[in-house]
Amino acid sequence: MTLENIYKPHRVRIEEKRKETYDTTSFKLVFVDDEVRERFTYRAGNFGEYSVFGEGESTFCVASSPTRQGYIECCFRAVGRVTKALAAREVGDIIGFRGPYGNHFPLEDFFGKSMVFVAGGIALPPVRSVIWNVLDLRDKFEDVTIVYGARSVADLVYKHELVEWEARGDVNLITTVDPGGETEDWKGRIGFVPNVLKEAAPKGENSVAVLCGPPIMIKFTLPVLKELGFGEEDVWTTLENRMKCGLGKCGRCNVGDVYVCKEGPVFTAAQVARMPNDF
Amino acid sequence: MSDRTDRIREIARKWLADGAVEAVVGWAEGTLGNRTAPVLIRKAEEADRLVFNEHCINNLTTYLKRAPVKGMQHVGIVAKGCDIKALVGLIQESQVPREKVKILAVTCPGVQGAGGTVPVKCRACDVKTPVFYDELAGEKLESTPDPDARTRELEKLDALSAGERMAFWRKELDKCIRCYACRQACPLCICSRCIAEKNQPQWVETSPHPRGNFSWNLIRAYHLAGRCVECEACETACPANIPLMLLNRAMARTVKEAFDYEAGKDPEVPPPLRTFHLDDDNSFIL
Amino acid sequence: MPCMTLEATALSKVARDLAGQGRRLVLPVREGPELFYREGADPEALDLSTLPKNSIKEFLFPKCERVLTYRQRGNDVDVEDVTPAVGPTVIFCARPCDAASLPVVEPLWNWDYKDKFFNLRRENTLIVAYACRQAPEEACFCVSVGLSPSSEQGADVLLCPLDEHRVAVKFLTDAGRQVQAVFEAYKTGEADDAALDAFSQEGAASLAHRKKLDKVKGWLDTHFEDPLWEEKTFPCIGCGTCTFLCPTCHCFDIQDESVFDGGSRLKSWDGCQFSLFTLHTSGHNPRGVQSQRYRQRILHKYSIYPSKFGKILCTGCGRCVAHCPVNLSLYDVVATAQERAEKGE
Amino acid sequence: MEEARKESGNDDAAWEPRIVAFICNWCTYTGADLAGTSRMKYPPNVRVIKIPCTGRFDPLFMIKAFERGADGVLVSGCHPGDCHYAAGNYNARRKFTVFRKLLEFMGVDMERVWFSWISASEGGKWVDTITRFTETIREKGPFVEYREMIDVG
Repeated sequence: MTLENIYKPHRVRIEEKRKETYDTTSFKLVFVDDEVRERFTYRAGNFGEYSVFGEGESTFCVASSPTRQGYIECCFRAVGRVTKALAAREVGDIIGFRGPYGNHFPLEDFFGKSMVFVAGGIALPPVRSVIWNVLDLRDKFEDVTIVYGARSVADLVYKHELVEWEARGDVNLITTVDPGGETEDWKGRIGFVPNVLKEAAPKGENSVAVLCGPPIMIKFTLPVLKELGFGEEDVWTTLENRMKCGLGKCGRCNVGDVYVCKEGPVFTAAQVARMPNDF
Repeated sequence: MSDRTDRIREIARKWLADGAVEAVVGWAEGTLGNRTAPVLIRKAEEADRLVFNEHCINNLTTYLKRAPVKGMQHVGIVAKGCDIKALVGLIQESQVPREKVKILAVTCPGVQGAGGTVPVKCRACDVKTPVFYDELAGEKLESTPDPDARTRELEKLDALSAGERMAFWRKELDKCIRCYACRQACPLCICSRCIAEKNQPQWVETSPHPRGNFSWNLIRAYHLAGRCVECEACETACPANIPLMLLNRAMARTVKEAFDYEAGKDPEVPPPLRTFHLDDDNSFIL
Repeated sequence: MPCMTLEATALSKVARDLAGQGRRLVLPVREGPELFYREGADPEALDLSTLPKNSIKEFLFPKCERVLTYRQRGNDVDVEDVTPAVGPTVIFCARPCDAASLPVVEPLWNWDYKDKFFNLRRENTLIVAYACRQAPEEACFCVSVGLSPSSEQGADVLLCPLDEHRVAVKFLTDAGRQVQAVFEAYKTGEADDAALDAFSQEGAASLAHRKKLDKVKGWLDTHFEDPLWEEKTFPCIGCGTCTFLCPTCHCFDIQDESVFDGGSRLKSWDGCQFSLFTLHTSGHNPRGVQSQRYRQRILHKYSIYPSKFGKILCTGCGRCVAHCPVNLSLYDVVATAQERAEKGE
Repeated sequence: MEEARKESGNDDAAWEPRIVAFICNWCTYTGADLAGTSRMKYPPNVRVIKIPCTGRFDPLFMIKAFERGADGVLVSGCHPGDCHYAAGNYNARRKFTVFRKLLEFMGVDMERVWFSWISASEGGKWVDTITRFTETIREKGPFVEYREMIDVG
């Protein structure tokens, strides 16, 4: 029996690098191996292990849409040893990628519904994958609303795409920053995401909400969604637990008997509510 | 031993009843015949759970660095003479305010090591009757320390060549699994984030291979130089049976020879690596 | 069915012969006050007086294993796969609780993603288990998790020391039967079923005082928040000795370690008792205090793993009880859970 | 790994003593500079790492040097009484005292670990120290005992 090495990453080349904020970087990555590049598929919500050899691996989602083949994108904040090393890499450099891992958003189930995306700060990338997936299949969905907030204008990621979404007639984009985080020329809202969402009041009927952000934002946004008429089964989120292997073996990502790396990271609010308080 | 147990319970009960302490850390019956278990007594009526016998090997002062004891204003601690030395170190290094801790000292004829052996610290014990405490339980005992108990094993290693010594340590340290039980058990390993857990930059490699194991064990011993009170908690906790105390005792010997200092004796004296003399040994420096 | 017996003194010779056929030999030997399973030890040093302090885990899932090597070349990098040089191995006189750990962890290493490192070692390892006539340690509780001192789980060959001198040999798998001839060379007699039954009963009787833990999972599933966790775990110093000595604990870390431009990616033992294990980069830690980490260990063994794989992640070897430096007994905790469940608490 | 060894000078065939010197910014570094500007010659086997003061020296620096293939390590700073920060070198001397004894006890040959005080004006002493240290290491050969540990991982 010859088994492949499940810990061995693919080599990927950094095709584009963008400094999203003072501490956040995004990459467009292309598989070096032609065969892998052609064979590689994934779904919105999947994640991967990104490595800088000599520093280690870091876990984050694939931020691009599976409708766009041949490359993947990712976006991360340089905080730890690996992410700092990643951020120091330049266009043309080779890094490692293992994946895709985990489950995904069941996009087909959302066909014919309105989509509401709610994201805070660095949590836009996982939502972005779904957003582009939806926008690339725009006629299969009803209304699309995006509420994106951050502590300050400087903390908003994918600013160039916010402009693009803003310009589209078929997307209702609402951006907001926390009070005090605005700049003089800021044209978006000022206020916390839950309040802004409440004002925007997208209808909850025949709608799906995709919600990602810091725990405090999630905590106050869930009641707002409930008020708007979203059922717990129609609110989707991703759990971002610490992981090492991504393969259901290393033992650190579980919440109760849910292995986030295999059964997640995508869950409905109803599923999360059933989990023990081990986040 | 049973009268010591009675006396410990009596004092603990009084302290708790008077509100002099929020809790008392002591030993209770263990779940195995040859063990006792650390216990936190919060109520006077629970004081009868406390025991003292030859299986009270744990140095309970290690709980001073952990929740919930760390957050308490006043805490009682049952301690043998050897354990109190660690407390002296903690007070000396301003880790624990003296007034926070009420020391319930117990005279100790010696505890039982692994497999019923007599630990080196007991053979070398000079504090069968503790000298630094608030209350003393048990009749006073005379200490009869074996003067060579601590150095006998060291001298065997001294007699080897450098290469042989490295081979010895290479073999012993290959057993290390990097669980850091040594650090966790040690009352004087007080860093909130250990050097072995820092990775930017990563000075000590965390994987249990010879390179990382040598570096870790060396720096652990070094960070305890002039501080280790030889309570043997690290060696007792080590699941791989590495003779960690050889390193600690070698350091203690150096500190004694070079600076005439012994750890855990006097809370007023500055620790040897936090001070210096103009006429310290300079002979090894060109 | 009757099985062959041999003299206890012949065991070292059998070990030597098995090694002589080109196998890496692992067997229990004495080191100081305790026994350890060691690779390459002298077969004559075979010591069966009690349960070794380490488990056989390290011979199938080493404490530190290279999973790939890399070398940076300018902005490119060469990544090389690693296949461990694993030859045939015999673990001789593994205790039944150690042998039984293998079928427990096998599904973990193979669900969806197959870990070739474990599997390569597993395929190459022959387990000659040595049943316990009586529970060797005060901390033993294999009967509580559905095993026994003469359990055949995970063993290719089972040795049953019927008395001081006679050892009955059962060949349980094809791999075991393939080495039958090695044992036959030292055959001195036969033992009948009655003798083997009596042997099993003697072993089980020595642990008659241990509880069945059949209600633990139900209790755990409804008592995630319970004062028990803080009460019981005060002594815990988070040293992880329990996880590292455990035959079934399998958590690991992945780290890169380099010398200049080249290096290795290493998979090393890790454990749920360490605060860094689950610490997020943000500083948030889902299991920030020791009682939560201890609870995780119990839950993983007695609730999570059974939910996922249908097996308790514990073989009752009692190492975590015997070697806990602060005498925090896992058995005591789960037995308390069982008692509370029985009382309907 | 083979190539890494060659590049890093750890290849035995082409072996040259590899010495790492941790030297203080104020005295020894200036002394070494003086040796250079005075065109004094000394073996090129030393890799200098400047530290602000010997008081900044951490034993892990030395361990890292050995982990990266050093055959000998020198730590050098201001003479007692001359420390730019008043007492850094006195504190350092205590650390050296215990650390070298620990290294010795763990089997590191003390001839591979040198300490010196070299002032800004002692270019000659720097040259002499490096020359003698290099020769000592050359006689002893590569630090194979430590390198055996390095190769793992």
